[in-house]
Amino acid sequence: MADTAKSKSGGARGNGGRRRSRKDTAPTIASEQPATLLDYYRRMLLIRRFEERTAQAYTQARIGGYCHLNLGEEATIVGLMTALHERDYLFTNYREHGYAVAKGISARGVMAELYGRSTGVSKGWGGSMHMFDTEVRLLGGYGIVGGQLPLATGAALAVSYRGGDEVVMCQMGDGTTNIGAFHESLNIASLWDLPIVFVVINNYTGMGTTVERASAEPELYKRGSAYRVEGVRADGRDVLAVRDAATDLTERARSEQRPFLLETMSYRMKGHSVVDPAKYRTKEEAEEARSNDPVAKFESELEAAGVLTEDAKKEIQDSVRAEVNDAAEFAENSPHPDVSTLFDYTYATPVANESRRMPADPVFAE
Amino acid sequence: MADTAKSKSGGARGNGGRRRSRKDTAPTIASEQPATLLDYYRRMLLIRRFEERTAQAYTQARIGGYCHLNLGEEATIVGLMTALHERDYLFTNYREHGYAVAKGISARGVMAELYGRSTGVSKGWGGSMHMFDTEVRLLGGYGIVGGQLPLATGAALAVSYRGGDEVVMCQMGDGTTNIGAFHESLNIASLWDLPIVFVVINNYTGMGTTVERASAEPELYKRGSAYRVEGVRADGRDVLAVRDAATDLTERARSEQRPFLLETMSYRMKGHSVVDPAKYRTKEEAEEARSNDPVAKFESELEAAGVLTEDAKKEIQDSVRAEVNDAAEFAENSPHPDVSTLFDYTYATPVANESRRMPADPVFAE
Amino acid sequence: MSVITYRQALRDTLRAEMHRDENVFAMGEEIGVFEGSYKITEGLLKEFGERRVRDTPIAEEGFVGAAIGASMLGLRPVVEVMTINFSLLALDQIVNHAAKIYGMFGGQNSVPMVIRTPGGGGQQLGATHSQNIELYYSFVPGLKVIAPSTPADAAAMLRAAIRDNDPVLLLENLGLYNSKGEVPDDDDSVAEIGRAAVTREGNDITIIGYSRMAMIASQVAENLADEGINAEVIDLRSLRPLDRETIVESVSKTGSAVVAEDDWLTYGIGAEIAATIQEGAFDWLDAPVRRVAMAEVPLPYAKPLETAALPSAESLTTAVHETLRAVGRRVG
Amino acid sequence: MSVITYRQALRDTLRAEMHRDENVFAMGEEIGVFEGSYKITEGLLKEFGERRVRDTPIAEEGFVGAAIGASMLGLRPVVEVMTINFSLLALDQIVNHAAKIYGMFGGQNSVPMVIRTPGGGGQQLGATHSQNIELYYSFVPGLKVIAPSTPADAAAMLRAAIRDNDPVLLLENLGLYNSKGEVPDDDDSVAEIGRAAVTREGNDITIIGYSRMAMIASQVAENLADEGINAEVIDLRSLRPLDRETIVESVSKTGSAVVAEDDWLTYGIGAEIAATIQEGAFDWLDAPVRRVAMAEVPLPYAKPLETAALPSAESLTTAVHETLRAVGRRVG
Ligand SMILES: Cc1ncc(C[n+]2csc(CCOP(=O)(O)OP(=O)(O)O)c2C)c(N)n1
Ligand SMILES: Cc1ncc(C[n+]2csc(CCOP(=O)(O)OP(=O)(O)O)c2C)c(N)n1
Ligand SMILES: [Mg+2]
Ligand SMILES: [Mg+2]
Repeated sequence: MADTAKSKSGGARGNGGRRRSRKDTAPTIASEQPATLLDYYRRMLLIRRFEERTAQAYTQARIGGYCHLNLGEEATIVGLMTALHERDYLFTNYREHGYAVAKGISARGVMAELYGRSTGVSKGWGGSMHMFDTEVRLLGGYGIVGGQLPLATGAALAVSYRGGDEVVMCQMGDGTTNIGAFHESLNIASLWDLPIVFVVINNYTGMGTTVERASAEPELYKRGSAYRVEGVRADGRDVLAVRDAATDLTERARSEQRPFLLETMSYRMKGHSVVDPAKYRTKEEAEEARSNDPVAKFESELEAAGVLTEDAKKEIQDSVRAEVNDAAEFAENSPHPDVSTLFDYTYATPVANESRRMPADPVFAE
Repeated sequence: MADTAKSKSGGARGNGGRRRSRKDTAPTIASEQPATLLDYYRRMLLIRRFEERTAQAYTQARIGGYCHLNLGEEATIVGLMTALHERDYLFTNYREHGYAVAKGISARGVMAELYGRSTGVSKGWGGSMHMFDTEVRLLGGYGIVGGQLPLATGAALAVSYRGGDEVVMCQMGDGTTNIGAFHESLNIASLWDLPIVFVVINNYTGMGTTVERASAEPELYKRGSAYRVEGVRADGRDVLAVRDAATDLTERARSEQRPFLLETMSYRMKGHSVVDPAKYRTKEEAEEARSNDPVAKFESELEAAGVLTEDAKKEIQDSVRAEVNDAAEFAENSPHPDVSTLFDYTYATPVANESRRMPADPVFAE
Repeated sequence: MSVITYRQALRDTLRAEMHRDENVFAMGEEIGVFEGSYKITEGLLKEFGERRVRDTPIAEEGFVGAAIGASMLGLRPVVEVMTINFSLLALDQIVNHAAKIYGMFGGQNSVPMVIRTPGGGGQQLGATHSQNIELYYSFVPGLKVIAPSTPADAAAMLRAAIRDNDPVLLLENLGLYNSKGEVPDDDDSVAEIGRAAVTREGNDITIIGYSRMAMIASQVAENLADEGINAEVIDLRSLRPLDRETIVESVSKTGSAVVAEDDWLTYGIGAEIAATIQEGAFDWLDAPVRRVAMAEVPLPYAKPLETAALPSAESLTTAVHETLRAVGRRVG
Repeated sequence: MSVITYRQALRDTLRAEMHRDENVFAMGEEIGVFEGSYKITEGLLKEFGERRVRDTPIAEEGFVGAAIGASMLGLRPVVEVMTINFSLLALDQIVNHAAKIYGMFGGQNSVPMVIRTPGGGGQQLGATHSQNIELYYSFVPGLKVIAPSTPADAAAMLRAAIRDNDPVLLLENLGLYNSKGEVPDDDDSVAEIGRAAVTREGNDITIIGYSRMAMIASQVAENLADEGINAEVIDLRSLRPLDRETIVESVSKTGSAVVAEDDWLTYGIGAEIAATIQEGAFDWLDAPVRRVAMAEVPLPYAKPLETAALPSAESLTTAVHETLRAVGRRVG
């Protein structure tokens, strides 16, 4: 309930959209294993470079459709994915390239999907918004705002029905908390005691509509109160804060068999999608974003703490760049799906009289 | 927000579904004008007798379709309608016969609608679930659970858009608080500061599903917290408590131009609809309902207070019975809509090529 | 063989499938404690308990979507949507999710779920509760839509739907629940989705219907026989996929056809049937394909208006007579 | 006359109507600060302010329903639903409320609102963002559905929709927003809803399309002219009501027809067109009515698959050639 909801570092947001993280309550770099920190740094940097390369490929028309990037959400993603076990399930919205990579899909598989190639993780059928991999248990990438919530709730129902010990994580954006599916899903998850953590990536806007102009209760983690779902807020630009909050809630979901709501506060560093110049943003906002770039900040913190040496930094940057280049090359050189496969995925169980007409064909083939 | 929500008489419900009203905090009979009290009594009794007659007519097949009665909700309805001004708008669900009468539609108009006659308030096109009268500003009677919420919110938007001082009241059942439209409507109403009071008639069940088995936060008035909408709970079987809570909120909605949420605690005295034997109810529940019959209770309270004399009681009961009989006769003797009117209400603006085909007609009339 | 109602056939089959496969479970509004708005699930909560017979909140989008998600992990939910009118609230989950998940992700994950829901007017339920909108599902690739018209088909088709790995919408009808028919005892046969049935052979004209109108079509055909008119009757049974061959084969023989449908005429199911016939049996068609359907209005509550607006044995008979006249045959 | 884009025509008209009538206002997701996902409402927030240009939360059911409710009190909301795919979430409000309120309550209260929404595939948006589901609205009595294919029609039809007292869905198309055409300057003419237009006269065959496919149909007809094929082109313009007379009159003259539609074939809009033609022009029809439509799959993202699945000038031309051959005419 709202009154029991604990506010982790991140705190409330001022109307200008600035936010300060109360470092005193946050976990410290000093108390972490250097290797762990470097691993986080590497994974955050991979997402950053991957998305930059994606933007480039999009402007070069190697990628089509809509293309939403995770720039500015790297710490959130790595923190969340660190909290999940391999057996845990993940459902996300369409802004999921980074999640796909961080959950364990190869950069090649994700980039090839963006290029629409048959080597893509969804065989080129899904594209940017629809990454899916049964193996790593990322059960989609969904483009309909809120569409993933009932599905994720159902996945948690299946886990509970079977008495399994997996947890489902359901990611969504701030604007998504205003749609009916949010209400119906949280109510059902709480009513049926399902092991699921709903994560709201509060990046301060929908497309251009701010949280304050879309949500009558802008402190989104408090919205769990209408379902007796405990809500927590964390600083989404602090990988350690996100990791700890997410680990706490996923493990409680697992042991208590209850749903939880986690809100992470971050900032979208570019437009809503690659084509959006984000003219509606003020200079101050853009400046605030730059000066709080989660990757740059973590990098300098690690350097200051002596964890990230010049050599280590160079090694990591080179290997990340190499991985991204390799992914792009792989995608570029992968085959396009063959038109003969057009009717391969309409039904899982073959059925009589299924239509396999091409646009110019008559209804009755000669 | 939940923590600021004041709980008026009614209090929290025990798991058995029993509820006690804390009379100490409730307004007292002594402090009311006898004439006022007798008027409430008369109107409550009219709803009671009207619904009993409706049930009878339904079993005699004079009424078709679904038929949901207000038995047990008489105090709630009279309390709510007393709080509204004539110019205020009302939207309800399908359990609305009593509201229609209490908002000012003649018993004749409502009964004729139930009989499906052209003299019915909706000309026989709506039936039990779809009472509507532009004059008295009852803007429907809706059979889709939750369907009235966005509509009522929009009506409040129109009032606000024009700077009017009307208030919109939107009635719904407890089970309706679990559907997406509830979430989307309360959020929009709060976000846009609309003058609307959402009223949840908590009669303890949906059809047979109890509040506890349907709503993860069973104290429904607290659900406003997710939208910063103040919630209040009142004893729905106490006409004075409902009147005062509703008057307070409607006037605040008018002056503050804000939405509010009112939950009234009552009990459905019969099945979900006339055809439902309500086998799923326990003896205790049925007994509790009978012993707390709002009409009987109010009657004995007025008698004890010396407000309701034997003569007055007889006069009121006779006139109510007469009014109901007159309504039934009127309905019985009213004409059925003529088949020639079948295509009269598809469009308000006439349009070329509109289909007026009867089932046996060819597409192209000779 | 025993003679049971359509309702009983559905209940017996659901019950048997739940015994057969632990992954099969039922969910929907008021199916447990209330035992179902139309009592299809009567007794199931007592027998299987709350884990497998779940009363849901009133949240069509939420619980239908939850069923889809549960099926993605291999469960086989059988969801009851109280009437097809309410399914509009779950349409996004059904059309944009259930129907898309298998294809959109390159065939990685199937969605083995069933949605049971009744359509049907004629109960004086008014404009929002009397619609026949199976079209909304029949139009969508990725979904399978079946519409049994007899107790035997209800059983064999529900069995097929539950065992199929794709999302299947099984269309029921308020007007069929109490209809009776022979059903083989402890049968395990599975109907083939995508196949229509010639339920009556004849040479004079083809009458095509589905769900309640397939039943009406058979009755009409019997009466026509007394007039010496020998009608062939096709029960579509499957709306998606649509069995065009069976339709065209019949009309190529009879030379004329009338479609009987409970929905609105313009853009209704019958439009595709007529379009299919004119394309597939063009050279054999002796008269235009006529369609008997609901008048295109929000269905009024008042009985005389409702009755006039709905297709019936009478209106179907009229259309058959006029069609036969058009092919130059003398009729009553 | 000035040559402007379809987008500009919509914007100019909406702007002019808002100046003309204080009751007209715009609402929808991201139409204000963001100036519209497809920039139809660019500049309107600055000009009219937040009262009349409302950014809504992401809540299609809620804000479309709120527009319906506001219209019940006499306002004339023009709602933008970002793409028709998302309208599924508001379908209950549109079909069970907007379309029913006038009739269900005996004609007491009209619903003068407009829903503007684009359909269209071909942008590699994948299975859930590329659908053409205008059928869902065209099927429903109580709604009016119009689909302009030119800037001039976009202006005259939006004007008509705003001034009409019934709920009108105006179908736009992602593929048309940048198309250009002549539009009369400060025009106040109002298109008549329910009328199709013969956009090109011809005697050899009738090509019928709407929205983007009406534009393609005209292009195809021009190319066919070079081959000496004189095609008549009909732009349906109004899907509900449907102007059957214009269609049948044309086919009675040409003797054959091909329907071009962007949606799926089975049960699609074209089915009704073909059914109408076979019933209304039976004796004049020399060949079956062919339909060119989308392949029946969840539309894949990959370009080669998407391109193959969508109808095009090429596929339409092929169908026209084959139809003419069927009527015994020698073609390229
Ligand atoms: C039901 C639905 N409505 C509208 C859209 C269009 N749309 C795509 S993303 C978006 C904004 C979502 O904002 P948020 O939930 O905060 O996620 P973010 O993009 O910020 O990650 C909108 C309105 C959609 N995809 N689905
Ligand atoms: C969207 C939708 N789903 C289901 C139904 C069927 N139905 C009618 S009434 C009802 C129960 C509603 O309960 P509640 O909101 O508490 O109102 P009450 O009947 O108790 O007054 C249900 C499920 C419906 N009419 N609409
Ligand atoms: Mg956001
Ligand atoms: Mg209730």
